[in-house]
Amino acid sequence: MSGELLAFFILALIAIGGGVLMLNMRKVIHMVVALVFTFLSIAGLYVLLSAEFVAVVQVLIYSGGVSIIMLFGIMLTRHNDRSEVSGGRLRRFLAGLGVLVFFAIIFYGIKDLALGGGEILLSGQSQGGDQALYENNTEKIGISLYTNYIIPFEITSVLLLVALVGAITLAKRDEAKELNDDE
Amino acid sequence: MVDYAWLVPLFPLLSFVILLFFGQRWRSGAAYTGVILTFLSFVVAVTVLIDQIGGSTAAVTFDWLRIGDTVLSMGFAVQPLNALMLALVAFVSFLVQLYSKGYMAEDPRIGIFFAYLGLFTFSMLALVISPNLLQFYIFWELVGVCSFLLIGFYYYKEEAKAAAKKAFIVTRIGDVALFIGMILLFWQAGSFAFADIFEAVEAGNIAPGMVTLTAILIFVGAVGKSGQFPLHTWLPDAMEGPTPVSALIHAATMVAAGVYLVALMYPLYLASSAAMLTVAIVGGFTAIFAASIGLVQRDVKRVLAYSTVSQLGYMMLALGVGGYVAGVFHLMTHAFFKALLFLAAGSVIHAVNTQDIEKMGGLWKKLRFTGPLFLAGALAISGFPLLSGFFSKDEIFVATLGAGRWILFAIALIAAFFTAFYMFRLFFLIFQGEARHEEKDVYESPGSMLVPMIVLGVCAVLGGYVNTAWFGTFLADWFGSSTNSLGIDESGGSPGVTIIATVVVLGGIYLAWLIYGKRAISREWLSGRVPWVHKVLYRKYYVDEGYHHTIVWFTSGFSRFLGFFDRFFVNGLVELSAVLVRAVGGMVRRLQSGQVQTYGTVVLIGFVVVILIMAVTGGYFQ
Amino acid sequence: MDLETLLSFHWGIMAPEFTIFITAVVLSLMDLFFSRHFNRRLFAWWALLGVAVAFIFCVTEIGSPVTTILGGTYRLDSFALAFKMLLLIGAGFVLLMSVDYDKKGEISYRGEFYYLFMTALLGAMMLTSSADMITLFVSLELLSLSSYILAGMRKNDPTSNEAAFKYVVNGGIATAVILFGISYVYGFTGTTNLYEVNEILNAGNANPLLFSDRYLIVFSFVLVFAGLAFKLATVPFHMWAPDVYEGAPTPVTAFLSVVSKTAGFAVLLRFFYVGFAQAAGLHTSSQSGPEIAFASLEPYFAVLAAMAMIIGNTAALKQKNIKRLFAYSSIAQAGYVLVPFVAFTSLTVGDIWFYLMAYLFMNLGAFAVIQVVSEKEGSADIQGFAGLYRRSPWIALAMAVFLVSLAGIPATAGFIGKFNIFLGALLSSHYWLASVMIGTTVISYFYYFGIMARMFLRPASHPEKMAFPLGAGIVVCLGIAGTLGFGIFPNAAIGFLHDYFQLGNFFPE
Amino acid sequence: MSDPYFLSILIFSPLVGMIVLAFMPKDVKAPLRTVGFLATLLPLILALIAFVRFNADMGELQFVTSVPWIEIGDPEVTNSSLYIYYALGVDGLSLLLILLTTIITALAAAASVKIQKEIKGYYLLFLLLEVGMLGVFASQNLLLFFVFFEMTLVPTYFLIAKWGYREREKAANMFLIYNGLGSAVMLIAFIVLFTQTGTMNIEKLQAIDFSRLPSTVPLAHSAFRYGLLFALIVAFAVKLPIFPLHSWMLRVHAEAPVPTVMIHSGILLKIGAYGLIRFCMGFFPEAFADFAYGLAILGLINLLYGAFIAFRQSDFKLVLAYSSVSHMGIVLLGLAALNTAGIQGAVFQVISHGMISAMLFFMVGVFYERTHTTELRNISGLAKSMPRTSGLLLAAGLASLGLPGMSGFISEFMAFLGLFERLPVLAAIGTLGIIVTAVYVLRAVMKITFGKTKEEHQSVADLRLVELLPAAVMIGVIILIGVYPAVLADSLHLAIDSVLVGIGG
Amino acid sequence: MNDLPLSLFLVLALVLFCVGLYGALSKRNAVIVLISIELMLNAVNLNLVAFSKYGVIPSIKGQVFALFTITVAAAEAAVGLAILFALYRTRGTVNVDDMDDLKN
Repeated sequence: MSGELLAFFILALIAIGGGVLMLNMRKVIHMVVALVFTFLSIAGLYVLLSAEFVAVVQVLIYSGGVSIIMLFGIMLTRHNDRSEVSGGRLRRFLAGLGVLVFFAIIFYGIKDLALGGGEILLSGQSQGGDQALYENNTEKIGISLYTNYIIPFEITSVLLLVALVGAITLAKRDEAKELNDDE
Repeated sequence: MVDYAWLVPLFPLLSFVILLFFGQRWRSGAAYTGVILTFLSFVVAVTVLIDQIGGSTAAVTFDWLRIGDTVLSMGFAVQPLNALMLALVAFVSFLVQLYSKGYMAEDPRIGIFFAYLGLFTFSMLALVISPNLLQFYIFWELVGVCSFLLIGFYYYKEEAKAAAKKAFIVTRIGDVALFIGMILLFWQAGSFAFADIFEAVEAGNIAPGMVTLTAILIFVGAVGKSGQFPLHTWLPDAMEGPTPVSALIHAATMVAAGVYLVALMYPLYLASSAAMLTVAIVGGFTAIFAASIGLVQRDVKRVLAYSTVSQLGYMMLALGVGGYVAGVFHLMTHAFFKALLFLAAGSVIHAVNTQDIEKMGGLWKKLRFTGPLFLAGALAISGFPLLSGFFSKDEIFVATLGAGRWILFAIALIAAFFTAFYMFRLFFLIFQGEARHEEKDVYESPGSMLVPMIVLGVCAVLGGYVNTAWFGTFLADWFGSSTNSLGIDESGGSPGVTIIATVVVLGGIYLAWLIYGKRAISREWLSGRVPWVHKVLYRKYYVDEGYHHTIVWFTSGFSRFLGFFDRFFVNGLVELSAVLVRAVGGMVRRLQSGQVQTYGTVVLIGFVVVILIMAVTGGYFQ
Repeated sequence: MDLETLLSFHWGIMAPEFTIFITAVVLSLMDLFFSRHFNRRLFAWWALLGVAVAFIFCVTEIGSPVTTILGGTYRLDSFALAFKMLLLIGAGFVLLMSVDYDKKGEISYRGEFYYLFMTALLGAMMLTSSADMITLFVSLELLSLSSYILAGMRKNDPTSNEAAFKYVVNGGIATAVILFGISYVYGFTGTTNLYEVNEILNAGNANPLLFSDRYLIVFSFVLVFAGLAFKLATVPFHMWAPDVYEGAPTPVTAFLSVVSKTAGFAVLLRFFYVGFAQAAGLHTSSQSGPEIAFASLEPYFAVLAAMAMIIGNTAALKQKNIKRLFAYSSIAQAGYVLVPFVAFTSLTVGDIWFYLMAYLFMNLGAFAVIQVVSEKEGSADIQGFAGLYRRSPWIALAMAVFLVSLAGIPATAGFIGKFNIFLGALLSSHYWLASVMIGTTVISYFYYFGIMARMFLRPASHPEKMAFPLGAGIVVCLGIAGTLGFGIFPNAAIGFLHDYFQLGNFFPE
Repeated sequence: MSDPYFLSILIFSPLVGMIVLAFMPKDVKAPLRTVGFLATLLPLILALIAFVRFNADMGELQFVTSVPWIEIGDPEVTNSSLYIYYALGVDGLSLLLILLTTIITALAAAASVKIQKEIKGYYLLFLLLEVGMLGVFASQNLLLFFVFFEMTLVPTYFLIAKWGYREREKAANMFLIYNGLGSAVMLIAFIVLFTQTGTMNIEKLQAIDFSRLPSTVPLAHSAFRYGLLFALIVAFAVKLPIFPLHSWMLRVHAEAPVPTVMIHSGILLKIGAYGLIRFCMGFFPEAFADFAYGLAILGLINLLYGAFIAFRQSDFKLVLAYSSVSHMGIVLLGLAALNTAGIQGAVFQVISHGMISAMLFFMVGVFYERTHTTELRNISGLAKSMPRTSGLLLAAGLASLGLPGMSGFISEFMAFLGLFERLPVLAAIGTLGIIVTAVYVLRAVMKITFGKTKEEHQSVADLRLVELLPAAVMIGVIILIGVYPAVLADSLHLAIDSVLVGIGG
Repeated sequence: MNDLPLSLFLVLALVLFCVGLYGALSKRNAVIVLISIELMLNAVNLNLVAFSKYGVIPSIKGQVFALFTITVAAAEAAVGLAILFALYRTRGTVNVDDMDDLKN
């Protein structure tokens, strides 16, 4: 067993473990914390996949940003840790069943899928793909972002703006309204 | 003059149209309009008749309707038979209208009455001069409608209403048969024109079976119209109409149209012995059947009605056994004396305001004209020697015997006996004995009513002399001269038959006198012994009841069943599908629980089902 | 790729998008700097101006050749242009409606409303032009996120919040599902450009490797379809729609049901017909080799379309809330539009375009009426329409025209649209699908005429007249003009499409 | 007759009235009524002009218009572009039906004086309906036909649902759903025809012998043609209506306002017959001939079923409704005869029943206005207080039961004449219907007019002049056709010949 | 570089995706539902990055795509949470089961 494989298994175990724990925890906070482990281990897997930059981003945004605001969310909404209501069992069973079947079908297809690189060539593209992703990873991403993907990049910036404005608009306590009423 | 025969029906039509629009306001003017115009029509008819006897015929047609390559035409034709009918109808119609002027004088709806009479006269005359079966059928139906309208003239009387309806429907059954027969003939002969049809029949272009079938179908039509068994039930009920109507339509003219039809289509019948036999048997049976019912009825008009049915049976019998001239001859004489009888009965009813003969009596003195005229009519219909009925009936007997139909001959004799009996039963009960009526003042009818009766009386007495074995067979010669194809060969008189018939008739009269005149025999003699016979006769053999419990009951039940079927099954299917659609909608709504995770689950399940099916059917798991 | 290369692209073809983008930015700045007392309602007209300018840019682009920027991340072809024009018209209508929306001022963030609206429109427009899955995804998310927020704009109203939340949860799952599918597509092709995807997957190439994985490829496309179907609200991915439509502010509902849906169809068409249709399908026959994937999926899509029509139309029968009713109605309408998608012929794209155009006019017209009536009544209960004819005969008449058109009765654009769809379906021998469509159309008569019965036959609960505000009035008038105009002279649109657009250039060479 | 605008003007001439009405105030009842009525005279006059100008000896369409309307398919993509045309034109059959439409509409407009509420809206819908009906008969393009066909749906729905009797909305819904389904099936059939032949022109389609099409076209196979014909028959069966698709029609007849029922049973039902002749028979002559026996049986069922049920109805309107079912059976029988006489009979029946049922329902309206009931048990002996009305009712009843001298007879006669040639046994059974018809018509009519007059109806007023005139016109037309049928037959025969050419009869 | 089998990553991603999906469909707390969706998106990212390296044509595109996804997911989380706050303010609960005012 190579080191990589070992690393993979450990990380995978943590990731899945985090997910499963999330499903089974009682306390909401614990659930989020469990997921943080998953996010972190996924970052680790990115490193294994020669995507250092993505890994860093993953750590920053997920483990840092998203998890934190989720925690805030939980705090602010004061959930009285009452565990699951007894109703809706059938629905959960069906959901579980659906998920399982979905898993089974896709799993059957990918369980020994291997795509050899470069066997299929585009008519206009002669190079067999970029095999060395880990070399200058960040630079490559940067170049790609600012050339080919400049348009989605810009759209993403608008999207972030939208999210920002939206989040403020919706989450803000409404004092403006009272002011309006004074007019 | 024959070329102007189309004028004959036109005058009454004019009368109808005028009276329809103005009749209500005119009242007495309406009567004059009707009478005068019909008289004009009669005059023309007579000239046509004379012309035709002189040998001229006419056949004029014009295109009426084009069906693809076939052209249906309308027009008129004049031959001996219909020239005679033309004059006869116009004559009787004129007389009856004259009579009605007095009879209906009090009725507020006299305008409508004369309008109807005008329409009827028009239709009947147009029927008579039809050159083709289709036109014939059209007017055949129209006279039926007029009959219906006039029977229901007293619309507020439930009986009149029922009678009118019955008349229409029962005759319509016959009409439909005629309709079928007519169309079948058309497809066989390629034309509705009588001439073409007869040509095809003679040329043998029509299969014998088809000839018989069509002949019988047409005969069924005649049965309906002429009140022959088993479609006779409407005719007695039709007496709910005003009496002049009974005289004109239900005695003299329209009901005779059935006989006329058979006579008209005679070549067809000659080609099928089965059809001839059918006609003869139905006629003979009807003759005795109706006569027997007539024996016991209490309503004067009903007795006369059954008498009419019976006499029409005679005519059919005559035609059925090959006695063409005899049948037509009897038709003519019957028109005279039956019209006379009805008018006289009307006069009586007019006087005593009842139709129940048990409530009459002793009127001979009070109705100085009506009495003798009625007697003349009664004698004529009974076949009293030397009166018109005697000659025509005699010919029928001769013809029947000549055809070798012994049984029918016997039946006819018995019927003649019955006829004589019930006519004189009527006569004695009405005019003899003590007065049993409540009416204090009984007056003779006014002149406008009496004149037609007198004229008819004369005809009833003398009408027979146009065709007698003794004084010349004028009628037969005339018919024979123009229509050789009919194969008429009337054997002249037969003294033996004449004597037997005379004896029978006199016997009938004598028996009636014994019972009702002299009262030598108790009236309950028969009804006391075998009460059921009387009852059966009085209830007209329960034919009406029979129909009611079979055909009417079935129709009604069937339609009720269909009604339910329609309501619950056909409609139910519709409701069911609506319910189904709503059920689907309801299901969807129930799933839409508001739970966002349920939605997700539904989506997931849906999705998984899709790819599962895909995977399984696509051979993924291999 | 250097700056010169970047500058060498025809950025001008993006003028409509830029215009919308700039409008959004300007509006946001105005919102920021204008006094609180400034009536933010007037923003609508500014936004409208932007939309109009963008529309003019679109018009000037008519007839320009196919142009791509940056290796197909943005592609301008007739297809994109035709759909963009629909989106702009639709957005314009919604803006006009929104001027008069919410008289009571429940939406305290009206400025935000307008520029979020603009960004949503931007996302939708980009969707029609994206030939690259990354652009596609990001645009889709821009549209979605903006829509989530817009749906929750009436933040003091629990139903609005609930709608937004349901939308975001379902939408989030859908996004993940789409992405899951896209990730596999990327994996199997190594590219994100749809036209390249087409080239690689093309069954004609019969690549043995991809052939053996054809199931996964098909599944991945089904995943994408599922995600997109969520946007279109077709069965079984429709369940969010009634709740969200009911809870969202009316103009937003109108936007979702028309603009967002139109964009969804545009992207669906491009994704499937361009990216995927030629891939190897599930079944193979010894004679003709593997069938194409589209053929294998066709029956499934057909069933989904049929279910959308059946479920949408039957569930609408008993609705009491007019917006909810229209949600189901729009589910059914989406089902109708799926029919030509399934029954692929040379007419498909034109048919879908025409139907969506007709749908735009009639549905937005109807929503304008709904908005005004439900505002006046204070509830969206269908009972509010009772006796509308007495209170405002012209509006009732206009609504009747819209309803008749939605029901697909002739002399309206809705009929011509349906007719085209039938024609396509029957041309490709989809007899049962056409039958389902027409059968459910008849079922739809029940509820469309039910509304009409209320308007015309029932007494009004209170008799006062109903004045019609300007913005909504314009929408209604234009809606009528479009519905009847294109119903009676359909060639005005069809001929225009045929003469000035080459829809064929949407397909790969 | 090459006046390309004439038919368009005729069809859309009611719009003139609609525009005038639209600008009139809502509450001036009498002027609205007057304008509404006058507006129906314009198409009537135009139709009469068309009738006069029509050349009965020319075997082709007249007053033809053809303008490209909808382009199908992008020429760039499909390499070929098809057009659907706005095509109008009339032959004898269409023309007669147009004339019938204008006459009955004018009469119904006259009968509409009893409408009290929302007069303006009423007449607007009414005139819109007329546009639809005229268009249906003048269309020479299937899609156009369909457009006009559906255009009749909406106004009729509202006319029923708004101005009808108690259960009007339910009736209107049923009307809508049935007719919607029928037209849906029809549309599918039309489009299938279009997809396989590339044309929607009625004349062209009639000229195409489908069996000669290349065998790759499904239409070339007889089974496919049977299917398509069946669909078309179902579509028109709903309209006609043919058992068991008739239940909607009963409700409509029972609940709709009188003028609407006049139009409905006078014209709208006739579209079904028109469709059967023009499309079913015209497009699929051989297949139709193979179906003829089945159709004859259906016709027989209609005839007897309707008649027998009518016999027991207690509501006069329902009697008439079932009577319509029954009479439409004769249309089917005539068509099933597949010969000139039969088809001519069917067409005559269409027109004749149009007039007769319009008249009967008109009389129903008159009675209802005065007695406020149509239940047979509540009315009797009205001949006393309303002699003219009763007389006219009786006349109409007699016409309905096929009395010679009136139009009903001619049609029945010809239909049976035709049928006896082909299917004598069925025809013979069918004649039973003639008897039953007499039974139920007389029962109902005599129940109303004959018998004792009810206390409360002793002094109801007889016909007013405004009522008398329409009734007189109707009975006049009925008698005119009955006495001189050539007035219709002459302009018909070429149209019928052209239908029959395909059948080879 | 020693290659790990692609399928390992894919299976892992699939597992995470399924866990996330199940969580989103079954958890009662709205926050957890949102975070489950994030987990699903993460799984997708894993896919993308794995394909970026081991796909048919290895390329940087996958990583770029993943970056976009992460950004979008974060924005989505923020918006989702904001909506949840608004909802919580008017409704007083974050239990998904209670959010069923809109139904049928």
